[in-house]
This record gives sequence, C-alpha cells and structure tokens, in this order.
Amino acid sequence: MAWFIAKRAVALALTLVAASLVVFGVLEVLPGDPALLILGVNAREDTLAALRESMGLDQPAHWRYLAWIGGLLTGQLADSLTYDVPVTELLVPRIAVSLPLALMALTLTVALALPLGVLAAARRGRAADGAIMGASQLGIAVPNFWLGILLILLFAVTLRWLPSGGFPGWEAGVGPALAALIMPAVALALPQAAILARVTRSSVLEVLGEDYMRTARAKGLSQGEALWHHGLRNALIPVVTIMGLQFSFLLAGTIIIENVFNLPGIGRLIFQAIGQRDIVVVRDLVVLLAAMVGVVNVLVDLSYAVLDPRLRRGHLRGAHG
Amino acid sequence: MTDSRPVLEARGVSRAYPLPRPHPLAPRPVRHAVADISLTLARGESLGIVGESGCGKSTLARLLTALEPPDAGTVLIAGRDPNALDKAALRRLRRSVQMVFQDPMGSLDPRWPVWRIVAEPLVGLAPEVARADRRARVVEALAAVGLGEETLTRYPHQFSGGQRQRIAIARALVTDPDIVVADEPVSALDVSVQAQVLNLFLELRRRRGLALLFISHDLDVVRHVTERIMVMDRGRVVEAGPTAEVLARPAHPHTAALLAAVPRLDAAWTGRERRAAPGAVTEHSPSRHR
Amino acid sequence: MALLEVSGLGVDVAGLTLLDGISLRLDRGGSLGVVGESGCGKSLTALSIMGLLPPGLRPRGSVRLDGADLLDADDHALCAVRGRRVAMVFQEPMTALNPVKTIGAQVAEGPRRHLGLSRRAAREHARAVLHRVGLDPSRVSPDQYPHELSGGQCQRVVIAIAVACGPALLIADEPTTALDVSTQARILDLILDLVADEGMALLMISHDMAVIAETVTDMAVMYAGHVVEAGTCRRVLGDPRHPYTRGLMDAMPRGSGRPGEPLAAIPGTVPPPGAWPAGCAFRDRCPRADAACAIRPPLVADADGHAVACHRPFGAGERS
Amino acid sequence: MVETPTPTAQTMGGRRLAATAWAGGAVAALVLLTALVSLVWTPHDPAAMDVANKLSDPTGAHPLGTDHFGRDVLSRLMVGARVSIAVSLVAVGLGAGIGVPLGLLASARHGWIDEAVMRFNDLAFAFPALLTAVLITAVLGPGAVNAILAIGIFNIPVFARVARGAALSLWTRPFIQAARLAGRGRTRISVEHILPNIAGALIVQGTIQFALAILAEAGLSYLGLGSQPPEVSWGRMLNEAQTFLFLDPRLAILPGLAIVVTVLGLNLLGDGLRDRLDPRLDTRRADGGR
Repeated sequence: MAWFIAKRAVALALTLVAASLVVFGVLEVLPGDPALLILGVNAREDTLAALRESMGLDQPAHWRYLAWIGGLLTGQLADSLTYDVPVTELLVPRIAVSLPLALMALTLTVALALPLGVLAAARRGRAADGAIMGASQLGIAVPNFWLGILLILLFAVTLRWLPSGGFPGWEAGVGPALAALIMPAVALALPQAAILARVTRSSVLEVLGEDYMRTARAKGLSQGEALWHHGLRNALIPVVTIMGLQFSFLLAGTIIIENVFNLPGIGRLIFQAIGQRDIVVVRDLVVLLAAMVGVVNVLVDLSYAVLDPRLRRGHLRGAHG
Repeated sequence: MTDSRPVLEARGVSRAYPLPRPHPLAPRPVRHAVADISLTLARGESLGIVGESGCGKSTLARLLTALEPPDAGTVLIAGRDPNALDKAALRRLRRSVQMVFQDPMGSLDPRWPVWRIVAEPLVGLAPEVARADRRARVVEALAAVGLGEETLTRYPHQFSGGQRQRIAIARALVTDPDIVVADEPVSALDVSVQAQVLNLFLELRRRRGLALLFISHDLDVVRHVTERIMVMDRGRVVEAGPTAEVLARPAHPHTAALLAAVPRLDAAWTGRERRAAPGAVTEHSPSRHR
Repeated sequence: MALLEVSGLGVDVAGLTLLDGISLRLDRGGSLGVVGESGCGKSLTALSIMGLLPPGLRPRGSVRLDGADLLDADDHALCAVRGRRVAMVFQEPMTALNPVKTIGAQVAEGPRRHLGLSRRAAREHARAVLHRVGLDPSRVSPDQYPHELSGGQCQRVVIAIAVACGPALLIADEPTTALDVSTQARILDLILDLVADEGMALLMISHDMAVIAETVTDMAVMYAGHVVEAGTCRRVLGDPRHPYTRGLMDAMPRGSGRPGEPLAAIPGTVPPPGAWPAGCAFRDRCPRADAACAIRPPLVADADGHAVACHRPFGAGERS
Repeated sequence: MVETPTPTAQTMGGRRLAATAWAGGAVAALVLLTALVSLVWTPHDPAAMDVANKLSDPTGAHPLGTDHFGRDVLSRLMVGARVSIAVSLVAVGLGAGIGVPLGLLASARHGWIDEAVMRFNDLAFAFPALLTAVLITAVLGPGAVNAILAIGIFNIPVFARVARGAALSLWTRPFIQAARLAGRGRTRISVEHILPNIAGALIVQGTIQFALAILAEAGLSYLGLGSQPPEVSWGRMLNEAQTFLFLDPRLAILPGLAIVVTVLGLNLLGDGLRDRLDPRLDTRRADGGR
C-alpha cells in the first residue's frame, strides 16, 4: 500500500514540475515588458532598468525559474506586478471564497447525482429512468454561466430572495456569506451532476449484468439487497474516476462563475491577472490550481486501492496462457 | 522441390515472461512459459501438442510462427531462422507457415468482407500475384473449405462459428503453405460443428500434403487428428511419440493423469465407481487460468 | 411426491419462443442430467427453475418444488427458497464471485440470512463449509479475495456458497466447462461427494455427454428448445433412439472407431430461435426425416421409461 | 461454447433510442443550416443599429425583438450560430486530427512512445481545460482563431486517450495476429484494421467533444476572449445581455436557448450513433477453455 502511495506522489511531483516548466516557458514568450506595465509607457529608461534589476528580470531565465520555485516551496511568493503585494496576501482571502464554493458545488453534485443515477438504473426503462435521463440530457447541454444568469433573474431580480452577486466576506457572518455562494454553487453543480448521474447509471447497469450479482440472487438476496451488498461498491469505482475529473472542471468553472456573480475568488483573480499580464500572479495561481487538481487525482487513486482489493494485494494470476 | 529437411524445427527454444514485483525491492520474478523445447515436423506430417491451460502450448505456437522471438534456442522454418531475416525475406518465408486461431468471433475482422480477409496473406506476402489471379486463388481456397462464391461479399457477423472457422482456414491456405499451426481450432465449437471442422483438417492433409501442428487440451481430438504427439506440462515436454502409442500406454505420470481425468462415455454402463483421478496432478501453485 | 416437478415449461421473449414444453421429474436425492449444444435452452431451463431469468424473458408452465409452483411465487417467497431449498453453481468461476469481497464473507451471507446465524457464527460456519469443499483454511484463508485463487479454487468457493445452507436440490450449470480436465475431475468428484453426503438431489447441465455419463443416473437430451430424448444414462447412451442423440455420439471423436477416419458429422447448423422449422426442429438435418416430421412428434416413453420425440426413432439395438 | 446470445429486453430498446437520435440529428442539422444560410442572408444586417427602437419586444419586422443598440436579435443569433459551429468544428477536427494518430501510435509502439504520449496526456489533464483555454487566448490575444487553438489543444489528449484505449484492446485479437502473420506492418494494420474498428467509438466521442466545444467557445466569448466585434457570438451576446437583465431578460434568455438546443441536439445524435456504430459486441468469452 505504501509503495502504491509513493508511486502516485512521485508521479504527481513530476507532473507539477513539468506543469511549472510549461507555464514558465509560455509566460517567458509573452510579449510585453512587465516593468513598462507597472511604470507606464512614459517612464524614463533608467527607472525602468532599475525596476527590472530589482525584480531580477535581468537574471538568466533558469535563475529566475529556480528562484520562483524556491519561493513557491518556501511560501514567500514574489510581489504581484499590479498590486505590489506578495501574491500570498492576494491569495488567502480569495481561497476563502473559491474553495468553499468548489466544495459546496462538489457536495451538491455528488448528493444529487449518485442517488438519481442509482434510481434510474434500478428502474431501467421505466418512467423514473426516462425522467432522470431526460433531465440529465438537458443538464449537460446548459452552459453553467447561462444557468447562473437565469438563477439571478429568478431569485435575485424577480423573487429578491438572494443577492444578485458580490460576496460580503465571512466576517459578515456565515449566513449572508453562504447566501452569496448558493446560486454560484448550484450553477456550477447542475451540469456536473447531470454528467455524474449518467456515469453512475451506466456503471450500475453494467454491474447489474455481472455474474456475481446472479450468484447473490441465487443465494436468496433480493434485487435491492444484491445491489446494496454487492453492486454499489463495484459500481463506485468508475464513478470515483469521473468525480476526480469533475473537481478540475469545477475549478475551471470558477473562472467564469465568479465573473457572472462577481465573487472575489481565485478564478476572478487569475482572469484579471491574465488580462493585466501580471505574470507573477498568473504563474503562481496556475501552478496552485494544477497542484490542487493533482492532489485530488492522487486521492482518487487512493480511493481505488481502498475500493478495489485487486490493486492493494497485487495480481497473483499472470495473464499469459 | 521434394526436400527431406523438416518444414519446421525448434532447437532448445525457451521463453519467459516477467511477473509483477511482489514488492518494490524484490527481484522481478519470471514465469518460464516455454523451457528448452525441441521438435521437428516433416513435410506432410501432423504433430499434436497437448497440455492444460498455462502449460505454454500457445506460447510455443507464437515462437514457431515467429510472432515472438525466443529468449534462447532457434526456430527454423523451411531450414531458415525467421528471426535472423530482414523484412522482405521474412515475408517470403511466412508464405510457408500460417495459423488458425481458437476464437471464431475474434479470428476475422468484423469490418472486412470475406474476399478481403482471405486475400490478405496474398496482399502481404505475395504482392507479385496479379489482382485477377488473387480473386481466383481466394475462390479456390474458399472452395477447399466447402464455401461458395456467394460468401465473398458477406461479412463475418453473417456466419456461424463453424463457418467462420472455415473462412479462417481458407485464409491460412491461400498462400499454399507447407505448414498450418492450429491453436485450439475447435475448442470453441459445439460437438456437431467440431466434427465438420476436424473432417476438414483430415481432408486438407490428405489432399494437399499439408504439415499440421495441432494444439489442444482435448486428448480425444488430438488422438483423432494427429500421427505424433507431444505432451507438455508447465513449459516442458514430459512425453512425445506416436499418438496412438503414447495415449494407449502413457509412460509419464502426467500423461497418465490427464488420460485418467478425461470423463468417459461408457461410464454410463460400466458401473458408477467414479474413478477419482489419482493424486498425480497435484493442485500446484495457483495455475495461470487462461 | 417428487422433489422437483417441471411440466410444460416454456420461455418466450417478445414473441420469440426460446424454450417449449420441457417436463422433468427429480426425486429427493435423485440425479438428472440435461445435455445439449449451445442455444438448446438447457441453461434457460435451470434459470427458470431458480426464477433468475434475464429481464424480459417470460416463463410459462409450472415448476413445482415440494409441491409449490415457483412460477407463481412472489419475489419474497422465492428469496426464501433460493439458497435454502434450491441452490446453483455456475459455469464461469472467475466472474461468479464478487471481486471486492472476501471469500469467507461471500459464503457466510447465505447462512446469515437463511439460518439466522449471528455474524460470528456465520463466519465460523463459512470457514467449516470452505474446509468441507477442499479449501483448507490453513492454506487458503477465508479472508482472501477471489483474484488470489485459481479457477478450480474459485469454483470450490462457488460450490461452498451453494451448499452452505444444505439445500435439497443442487443445480450445476456447466460447472467444469471453464476448467482444465484434471481440475474438472476433482470438482466433479467434490460435487458427487457433497450430493451423496448431504442427500441432495442433483440437476447436472452440460454440453459434454461423458460428464453426464460420469455423474448422474437419469438424463435428457435437448435440441432447439425441446427435450428430444430422456431416460436412464445406461439406455440413452447405450442404445440412443433419437437420430440427433445418435448423431451427436457418432460425431464425438472419443466415441468413433479408428483415428484418421472422417467423423460422421451432422450436416448443417443448429437453427436459432425464431427459425425453427415447423414440426420436428431437427427435420432439416435428420437423415431419416420424412413427411410425417412436419408435425411435432410428442415425447413418448416405452415400458422402461426410455422416452423419445421422433416419428421414426431407431429401433432397440438397431445400428445407425 | 459459442453461446448464441438470447435476445433480451435490452436489445429490444434499441429502436426507441434511434428516434431521439434522429431528433437530435435534425436539430443539429437545422442549426448548421441556419449558420450556412446566415452566410448569404439574414432578415436584417446584424450590425445595423436602430437606437430609436432599442430593446423592443418581438414585432413583425423583428421576430425576436431588438437588443440594446436596436440590432435585430434573430439575425445576430443566426450569425452567432456560424461562429459557434465553425470554431467548435475546427477545434474538434484539430483535436481528433492530432489526437487519434497519437493514440494509435502509442498503442502500436509499446515502450517509450507509449509512455511519452501517456505523460503528455497526464500533463494536459493536470490543467483544468478552461484554464488552458483562457491562458492561451490571453497569451496569443483574444479572437476566434486563438479560441480554436485553445479548445483544439485540450481536445487532443481526449482523442488520444480514447483512440489508445480502444486500439490497445484490439492489438491482442486474433485477426490482428493473423494480419501480422500475413506480413502487414504495424502502420498498415493500424490504418486498415484498427482505425475502422474504433471509428464508432471515435465518432461518438467526436459528437460529445463537439458539444463541449460549443460550451467552451460560448464561455470564452462570454469572458471576451472569443471572437471580437464586429463578429457576433452567442457567448458575448449573453455577456452584454447581463447588464440589461433588469430591463429586458429576453436578451439573456434567447442566446442561452440557442446554445442549449444545439448542444442537446449533438448529444442526442451522439447517443444514437453510439448504439448503431459501436454496438457492444457480445464477445462473451467464446472459448470453452476446457
């Protein structure tokens, strides 16, 4: 088991290094001079040179890369070009928005999709199955930002139950903060729940056709008992894979949703930073997002080992006849 | 060219497959699928290879048809080592050895019509054969397995298991090979269809002087179709000789155990005493179930 | 009263008949074999008895176990019978076991439900049953998973699951088809020992007549969804009356005379459901067919109980 | 035994699905037609402003009313279809054109090429798809061409993974071994045998990726990174409509509906194709394995 984790951790580290190299490389190629950006077009050449020198822009590329990685690992991130404060300061309040939003969306997705997917499979071909699959077909086709706009139209503009956007901050109390996050979370979650429900349904259907389910029925278990005791755990394995992928879709989704609801989160920050060519913020955030996705993927792999003993205990039977 | 040299020969061939490491530091364990096997097959002769699943008979077939190189020893097809030849020479050599597989569902490309399936060996190995002649050769090969021209434009899913196996045999015949290697060709077929395909093999050997390497786990099928037999167990040859003799008076305990384990039809009237197979074939380490 | 009485059993799906007019009898402790090629409906017969037909397949006729008709029973009643009174062993040992549960847990499940054992008592019971089927706990622990066992060992676990609650009837559907010949011999021995020791009735289903000859006393031959011949193995195999039974035996390499000679293969192929010829389904492939065969021949038994469904069966002792 | 698969209720459901597939196909075709028509004709000039009667409700002249600059909404929606479909089609074509050969190559050549493709995939999947798109369009500047590149790039690993997965399972099939024995090289086998047999899976994945691409293009346009004015795109129509949500919600609803209808049509088409092109071949283990 330990070997299993070690292998996954090394793979994650390698992927992150590769990701950081790619991001660094892409931003190096970026046209435009950060110093010019900060001091404006009509700054004098010597002040520009001094600024570049202080930011170490004149150092060779590999030095700057190592310095950047050093900073990342030790937590001292460079100053943002636009706000002239360390990126960490920009980051912390925004994580307090984006992370709860992503977690709320993921919980909503799973809470909606799993029961509906299993129900649709158990009632295959009947009304419940048709309705759930129809709704999920629609859910997949709806762009999350349009859903956000519709939610604003309904709950904020017409019914005035919820704020139409913005974020009061956690200091203003959990209630108002959550109220500001509900609609964005729903907008993010519904399309993902539609996808997860379909995956769950097809996974359960496949499991229902397996021989060991027939063995369970032959033992005297009812359809429901066989599904509960034998089916669900086997059906979960492919579902967990999709959940891992969906977490990265959710993160990406925050970029747009935080724009629709103008929430001060990571998504909005990275969008603005890209717009303003603030390569320092962009670099750090992209690697942070990639790290979050990477960690989730490792967690998904670990849950495989928990769910499926064949991975834990290795494979005694060789494949060659 | 009447040639007394054997059409197929193996000299001390071995092949092993690496197994997953039980834990990271352990040396990588290895499974010896084929260990130091030698055999010769004369022109027009038939050799049966018998053994339980996991004994290495399919691996041996892959070595003899140069689908895989051996780790040690040499294979000689018509006296030449396929693994030592360049691409073009190997292609010419492959005309003399073709193969028939076990699974009728997987033997034919579901997206190809029959004429293209049977013609493929000609396209790949005998490009000099003109397109018109190619069609004639395909029709002739299909006729040899009892299938008419109407099958040419049909697709595999339109045929039964037995018919598909005939098409696979026609494909193996189209380059007029010296040897056909048949890996469990009838195991997936019902008894009545099995008999039809076995009769076809007997007829082809008689009419075309074809050398046949017949691989199976079914002793009775091998007894019926082959003149010489080789019994394998865990990668090694435990006994070899004329089929009738070996199966009548087995010298090696493994062969005896295999024979004793085969259920017999006359058990119905020779009394019920269920002869428990003697303990010779022990339940060795979890066998590699195919 | 017979333990199992199947009469007029048929199975249809969306207008297609897969099985028709199957009648079988099995007394307490008796044994019956059903032999036939793929698609003849032998597995469907077993699944109909267990009430485990795939969705969409409609059974008709009656299947009486201890006098009660299982086809009329509701699911709750069937669940009480399955595993407790009638159990089943399947063909593919590798896929018949749940890959993510230990073998001990899978054997203990039946006893917990039917015998009302506590979790601990059920585990002990499972350990004993696994030992009884030849899996010595010191060598093969009940806490192991199916992927760690060989094909033969997995089939022993499937058998343990079936006999854990001491059923009156054991149905074995091609139990050794996926195994090597030496493993097959040991598994057949195990089934016969268990059936004898526990006094169970055995319904053995196979495509291999020799397996039937070795394991049961009475047998039935099926072709295209019908029983074409039935009786004791001694009579049906010793003196087959139906042209199909005889054709099958002549086509088997072990049964024929000299190696190297062509086998008496039955021409043509088995007609798929929906394409069965009117009357006798074997008509188009039968060397003795004539006009009378346009009407389906009934299954008629002679004085010794040797039944055949043919207008022109082979006479007693007649050579083919 | 080659068990003849008994028809079950599952296969019976096939026809019902086909109906929704036809509906999906029809919707998708309608949108495509609208896009093509908009090349030559639209009810009004989509850019013509008529500030006098801006934000007007549907009238005879403007069946879907006008936007905040008095421009005809129907015309803009028609032109928006063109951009949305063009960007998605080219992006998916790019993704498939590069991804599929990569996947086939990886499955044909084990060893470092396979490893390299898989590592590239892991890297590509490390970045959330939209983030890559935003990054690329920002670096290269907004615009339809860059949106195509951005969406295309994160389609490459998807097609590579699907192609590799489907191809890997085919390489062990007997009809591929037979092709190797017939002297056909890996590349020729990949093109003539593997590709036709995975075409079904690729087409199904294609329709799904097409639908996702439309959503991605709309997202990028909403963020102002897609096609720039005067070009029209559904995404940017939504962005502009949001500021007038209080005054005239209609402007926000219509473009969204257009996206949903198009994507829904494509997904239904994809489901229908999946059953017809890529039926789960009932390759239940056919070998008796005795």
